[in-house]
Amino acid sequence: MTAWRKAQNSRDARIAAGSKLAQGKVVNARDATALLEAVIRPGDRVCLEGDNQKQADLLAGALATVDAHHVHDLHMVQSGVVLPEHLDVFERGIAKRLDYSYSGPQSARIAKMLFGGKIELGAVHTYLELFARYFIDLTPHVALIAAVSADREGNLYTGPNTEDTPTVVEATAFKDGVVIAQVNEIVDKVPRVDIPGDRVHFVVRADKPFFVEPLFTRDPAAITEGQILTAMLALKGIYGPYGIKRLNHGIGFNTAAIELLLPTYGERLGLKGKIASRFALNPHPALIPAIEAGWVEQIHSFGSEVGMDDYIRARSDVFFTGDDGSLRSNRAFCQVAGLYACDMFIGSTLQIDLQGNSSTITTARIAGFGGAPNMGSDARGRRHPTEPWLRAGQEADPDGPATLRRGRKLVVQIGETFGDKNIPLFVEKLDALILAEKLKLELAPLMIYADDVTHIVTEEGIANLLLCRDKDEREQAIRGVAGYTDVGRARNKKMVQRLRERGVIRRPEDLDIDPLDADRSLLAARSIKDLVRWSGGLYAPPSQFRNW
Amino acid sequence: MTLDDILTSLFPKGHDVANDKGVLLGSALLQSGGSAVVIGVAGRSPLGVDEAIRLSRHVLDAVEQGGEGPILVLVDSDSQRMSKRDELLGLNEYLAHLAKCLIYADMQGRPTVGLLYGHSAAGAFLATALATRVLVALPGADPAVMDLPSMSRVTKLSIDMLKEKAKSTPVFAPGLNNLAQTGAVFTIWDEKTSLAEQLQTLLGSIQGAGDQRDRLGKHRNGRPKAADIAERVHDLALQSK
Amino acid sequence: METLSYRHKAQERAAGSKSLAIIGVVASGNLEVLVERLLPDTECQVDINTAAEGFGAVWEAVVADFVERRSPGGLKLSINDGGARPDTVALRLAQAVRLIEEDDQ
Amino acid sequence: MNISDRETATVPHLANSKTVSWYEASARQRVQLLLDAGSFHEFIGPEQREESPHLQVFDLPTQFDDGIIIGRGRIAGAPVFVAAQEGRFMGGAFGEVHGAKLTGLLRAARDTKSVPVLILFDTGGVRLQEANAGELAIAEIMRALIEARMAGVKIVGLIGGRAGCYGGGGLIAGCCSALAVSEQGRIGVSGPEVIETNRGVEEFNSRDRALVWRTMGGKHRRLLGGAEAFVDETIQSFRSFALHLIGSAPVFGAEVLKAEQTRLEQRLQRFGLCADAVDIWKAEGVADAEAVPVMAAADFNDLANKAREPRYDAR
Repeated sequence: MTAWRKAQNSRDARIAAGSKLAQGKVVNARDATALLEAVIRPGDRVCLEGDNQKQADLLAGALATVDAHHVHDLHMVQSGVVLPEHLDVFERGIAKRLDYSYSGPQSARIAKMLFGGKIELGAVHTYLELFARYFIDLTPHVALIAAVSADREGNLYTGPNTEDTPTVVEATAFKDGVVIAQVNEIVDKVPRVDIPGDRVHFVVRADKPFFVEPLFTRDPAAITEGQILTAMLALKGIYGPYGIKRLNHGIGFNTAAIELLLPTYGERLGLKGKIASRFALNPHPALIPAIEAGWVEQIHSFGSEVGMDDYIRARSDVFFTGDDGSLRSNRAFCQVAGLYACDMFIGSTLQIDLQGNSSTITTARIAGFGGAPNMGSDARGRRHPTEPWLRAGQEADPDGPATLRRGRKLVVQIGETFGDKNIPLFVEKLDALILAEKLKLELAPLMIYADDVTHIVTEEGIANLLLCRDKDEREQAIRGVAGYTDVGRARNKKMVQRLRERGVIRRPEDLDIDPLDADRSLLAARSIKDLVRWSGGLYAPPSQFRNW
Repeated sequence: MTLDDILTSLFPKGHDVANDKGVLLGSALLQSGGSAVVIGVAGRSPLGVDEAIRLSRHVLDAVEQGGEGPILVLVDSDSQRMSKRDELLGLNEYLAHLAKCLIYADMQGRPTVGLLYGHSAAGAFLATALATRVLVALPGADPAVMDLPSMSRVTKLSIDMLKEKAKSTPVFAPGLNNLAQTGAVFTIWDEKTSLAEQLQTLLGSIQGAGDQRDRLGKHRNGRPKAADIAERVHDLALQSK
Repeated sequence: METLSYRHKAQERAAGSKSLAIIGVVASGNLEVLVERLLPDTECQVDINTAAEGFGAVWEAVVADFVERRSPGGLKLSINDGGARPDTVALRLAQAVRLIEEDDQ
Repeated sequence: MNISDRETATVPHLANSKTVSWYEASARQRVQLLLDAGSFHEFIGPEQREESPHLQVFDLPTQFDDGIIIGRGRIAGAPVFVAAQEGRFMGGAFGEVHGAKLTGLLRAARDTKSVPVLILFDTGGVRLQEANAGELAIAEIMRALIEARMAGVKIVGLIGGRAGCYGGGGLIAGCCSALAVSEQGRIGVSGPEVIETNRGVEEFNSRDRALVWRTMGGKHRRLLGGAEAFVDETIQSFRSFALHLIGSAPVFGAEVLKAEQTRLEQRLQRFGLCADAVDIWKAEGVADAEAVPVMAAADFNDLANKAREPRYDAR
């Protein structure tokens, strides 16, 4: 006879054990470790939030200090491995296995621990992929989440950084898991209910607000002439001709330069209203001038950005906001939006190989993918037509019957041929492959697969890979924009010239762009202070970005 | 030599120089007759706003009272005081003001003599010893514009490597001889003979000519280019219209 | 430090009448280019003093492309380099020629 | 040869003194746009290749002008000497040649007894790799500067570059007849990183840029009396204040020094116990002291002009 309701009984027992430390649902911060020891069982799958931006830092600290005799062999399932505590739990033997998406600041340590065998790696996922698995085979037993405030019933207000929380709670609470939230304050009534209280079992009041990193702030003062040139090429050679209105931008300086050129160079090209009006994008401060100049109609966001709260509140025409006026972000929905409802992804990477595979992984750093692979891939389930999508599809398959032909999302890799410290962007063999060999991985951790990439933009020009008809053409198109890197200098000059004649490669002069016009005076804002001015004083940049 | 030894040897006829937590203020009778005003920094103390303002007050009062006696600046200091408070209050103005007072006094016929008898560095050095007409040193002095560990941090060269390089050029390395070679230190006194006599000789030799340190640095092969460049610019500027 | 020097035949004399110009600063990843009109009209010389050693082949390629694209006849270009990327070098060379080609005031 | 007006921005129609930011401009652009068009004449320009003889010891690249541009030009028709430091080359630091060029210029100004000098500071202080020569150069500059002022020459410092004005540069600035500073301009002796390295992050967190700027930045220096003029960041603004200060700065002498002594003593009495710049501004009677950092230039100048500091005759 099968015993049913096992999971429910187990959850009830965990909650009963935890309740001894609680008044109603509220637990003191100093009892957080004891609470986790009472609720978590050896071998549990635990989601420790762990997002791209916001961090349940108090609960992370509490988990890292539990007694490893009682709590061990945990399987961590979280999108972001960001805080040192996220790896301390492996160091201390509390956790054993890891499935994750992104590990920005911990990328070097995670690489070291993988090589040292301290972590049993499931997989490095894309965000949507990990979220999907929360509902199939990686459902958490316990979720440790972060919110701004809670009432005594456990209703949560997440503030602008809602991010992963609804997804994590959905998967945990409705599958007999326990949800524990850390909050900055307990209030009588939350400003808006982001998570209903019946899905939250314990609330821990933290002594200080949860940590959020300003990941999406790019100081315009650091944008170089080379980045401006690539931005000019992208606007004139891709945004304009395809008429890209719905898109996602990566977080690098090249895309920040594009954002800052919209009200100046973009205006001069007569592109206002024709491009860049609807975004799946975090509230990038660099986009403020374009928003103020009337370019942007709508933005849906994965998370928020430090210092943008008042600006977003005042520009609710553009952003998604709650009744309380603050941003409502949602990583899962925004990733879906970026995958299905955008016609272009444009972003930078660290390495591109001869076929166009790209990766941000080096042998010393395993940064994970975050959202780029979802944005930067063709959605095979897409069925609605748009002009850029159809045109890209036609370029890829000019002879196919129009009504049966799939469109293509534009996936654009933008960057300068040499990066920081003169490290070449183009390589014969990706570090990701070397890493896969060393760690005996079944899959090399690629960010964007070659067959999804449609264009590569460097200061030397644009390579349109949709127009390449075979492997050789593709390789030479890539070499043809690879500048003075080893890959670039090994080009077949004649073939590159033929590709240029066919428009597969387009140089600045082919687009009537003089590289000497790529000047910082083209930027709508040249400093963080300029962004503050554009925002009418509504943008309040964090201290590390100020020089006043 | 201790500070007391130095003062005794410099002023055998007597002095009232007091050391208040590293700030030296007072006057002294000269062996040759007449008197000298004395200021200084002792005990390797840092020079901050509170100290600098007392030193400049003493110099200004001396100028106000008139007379022709020299002003002695005795230095065994740290660098400027590195603190939030000193910077907040405008330390650069206090140090510049002290230097201005010393240079002004000298130009008003009160020859300024620096005596470096210990350490000094950076801004403190500029505002005191290097703001005098003529700087002399005692053999044990160990000035360091920049210390080797900091230099090692910035240049990413090992201290051993820096020491090796210092052998071929005096231009960056700490130490009295290196600094003397660049022309900053006019002469190094003999501590075994009377400092009073050496001071008297020095005062007798001071002439009204301008800043000679760059010439001295060229002569001693410590600064190969400074004097000529300054002179060329000077001449070009005066010829230009 | 490494010093490199390249001399090329140029198709045409660089335009303009200025005798010299300078662009850029020596900093990490940046360089300065001093351009002087000192050579016969069909000659061009580029002298380089660089902090990044072992990139001779790249410099050679950058300079050759530069001479082909800009035809800087009569010019001597002197470079102090703080380890700039090749694209920055190419940009500064082009900027230097544009400056010396401007009309003299 | 007129080399400095050869470096224009690469988009000529955009490069004029009203639009180009002082902070962003190179030293050559600053000189070119600060002075009357075409009036600048450089002494020992880059084509002379008078580079530092000491950097090769450290395997470091040199710059043809050793990071400072020296010359003569006109501002509103009147002759001026100009020195401009390039803050991006070795942090604008003083080396042997760099310093000697300024020394020579100041000695010449002294001998003219009249031609004013504009010093465009952009420096972290002494150049480490030639520390002894750099330190001594600064001492010589201070001496030459005071001699020139004694001879009746006005010397105006302009501060608003990336490197700020630190170390010995801060002392030289303190010797000038008058200073104009922009919001980005910082004046000090010990830089933020130096204080943090020596005294710990609790004493001074160099990465807290708001703290750095309210302790050493242009607005604080103006409110404290460490600079006469606060200018917005365009070169045009620096130009008009430079002209104004050449006219208004005091002639140097005993009275000035006594007044400065009093001014600095009173500052210690009034603000010596303040823990933060905001406390000083409050003590000065600034109504909304917290809002000073975000205040626009014009509003800030209204406020600063009402405050008691500085006294123009006291430097």
